[in-house]
Amino acid sequence: MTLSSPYDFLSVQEADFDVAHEYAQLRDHNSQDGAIVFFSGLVRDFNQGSDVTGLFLEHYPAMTEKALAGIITQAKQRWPLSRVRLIHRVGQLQLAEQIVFVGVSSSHREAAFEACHFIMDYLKKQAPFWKKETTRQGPRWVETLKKDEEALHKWQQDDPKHS
Amino acid sequence: MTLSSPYDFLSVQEADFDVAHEYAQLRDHNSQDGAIVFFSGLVRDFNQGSDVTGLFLEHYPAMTEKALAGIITQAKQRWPLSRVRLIHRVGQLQLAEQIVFVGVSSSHREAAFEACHFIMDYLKKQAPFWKKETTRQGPRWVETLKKDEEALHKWQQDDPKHS
Amino acid sequence: MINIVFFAQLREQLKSDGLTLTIATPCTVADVQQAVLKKHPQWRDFLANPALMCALNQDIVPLDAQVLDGNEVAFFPPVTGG
Amino acid sequence: MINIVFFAQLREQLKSDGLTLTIATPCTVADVQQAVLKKHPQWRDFLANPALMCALNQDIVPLDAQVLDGNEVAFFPPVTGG
Repeated sequence: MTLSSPYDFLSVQEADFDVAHEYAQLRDHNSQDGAIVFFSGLVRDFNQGSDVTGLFLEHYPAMTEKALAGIITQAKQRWPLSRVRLIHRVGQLQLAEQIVFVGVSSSHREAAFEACHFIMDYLKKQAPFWKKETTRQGPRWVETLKKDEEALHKWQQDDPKHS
Repeated sequence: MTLSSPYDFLSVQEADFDVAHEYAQLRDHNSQDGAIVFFSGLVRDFNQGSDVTGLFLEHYPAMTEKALAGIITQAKQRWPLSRVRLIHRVGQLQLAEQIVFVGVSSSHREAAFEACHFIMDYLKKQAPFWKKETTRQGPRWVETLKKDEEALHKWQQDDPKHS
Repeated sequence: MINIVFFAQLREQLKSDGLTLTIATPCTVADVQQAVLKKHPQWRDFLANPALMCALNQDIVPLDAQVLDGNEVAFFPPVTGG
Repeated sequence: MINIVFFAQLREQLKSDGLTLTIATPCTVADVQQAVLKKHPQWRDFLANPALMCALNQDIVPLDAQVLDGNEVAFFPPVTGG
């Protein structure tokens, strides 16, 4: 699956990303959009009761970009988005490093907020990434959270196609 | 009214702002937060049926910062936010210029998304700014939108204090 | 003495950014509005508009909010920032 | 021939990142799972876990999805990216 618009961007990479560059790509030569929303996810030092010192991100290479492109396509079918940029890192990350970026632009504030939130909620439940944390108690695979499941149900209830 | 945390920031200014700087201020020396969400509002070239060429932003100087600080305080009472940064420009703006920035950091993704969205919805209805657009048909005050009113009702229904 | 201020369209429609009035206090924001209209009856079409918002000492309030001597009362159209 | 792949905890638990199996097709993802367990019965505690997710040709599917010869079937724990 590929992205349908040249203004959209998707990358799964080991390298860090630059939020200022991503913001410029969403904004430049784009006088029709009044709203940009982005989310940035970082490695934090405390998760599920352990002191985290770093993170290894495993993924399913053949599937990752396909899954993310599918989520972007769903968001664009549901909201009027001009541009979507999504970057997810893999490999070894240190404390406080950036993990994921999702940025969207739209002519409408509500659409931009909802679509960015939707993409993150779906990514959390449907994109094949797994976090293994290094903690002071040793390495540990991150467990899935029930609230992430609930976050997805919210969008399914809101969607006229599912109600 | 003043901000209660040294990590929060509020400014009403004529000068432009730098999103990369704001992002760094939300992120630096902050390894407990896993989520940063921001909103950026821009002057767009088409609004309510006219071709917009620029914008003048009037405000009520004695009230503006007080109103915005009150909205930030409400958001921090409602969600676990570590840092909130809010900048709103006033005066003459050109097409595609930045108008407003709201950035929040939290240990939780849902809190960061909801609080950023809440702050923008309240700002749109309760902060004393008025937009006068320059259009090809002449200058024109922007009309308030019914959907902005509805956006506010949503938060009041969601809040246990109002239900 | 009450300091009264107007903004945006209302300021342009009234061709005034405000005035001061000496009236008996405590009174309400609605009383202040009526006192302004008594002095400037030609402002009625604009200042009696129920869509206007009011602020008392820089907080948004309803028309029945209590005004004390020395307070600032603002009238303005619905806000459109952001 | 079906290409079967494992990820994350499951890969570590099975000490295997995958295998290929020749089985009669069309069949279901559940049939593939059973064929793997027949060959590696010591994997049952981990591979028969109902919390696992399955993907067929890189799309998440339920256990009753139809598998054709040449397909790739993946088993993995609930995802935790983002």
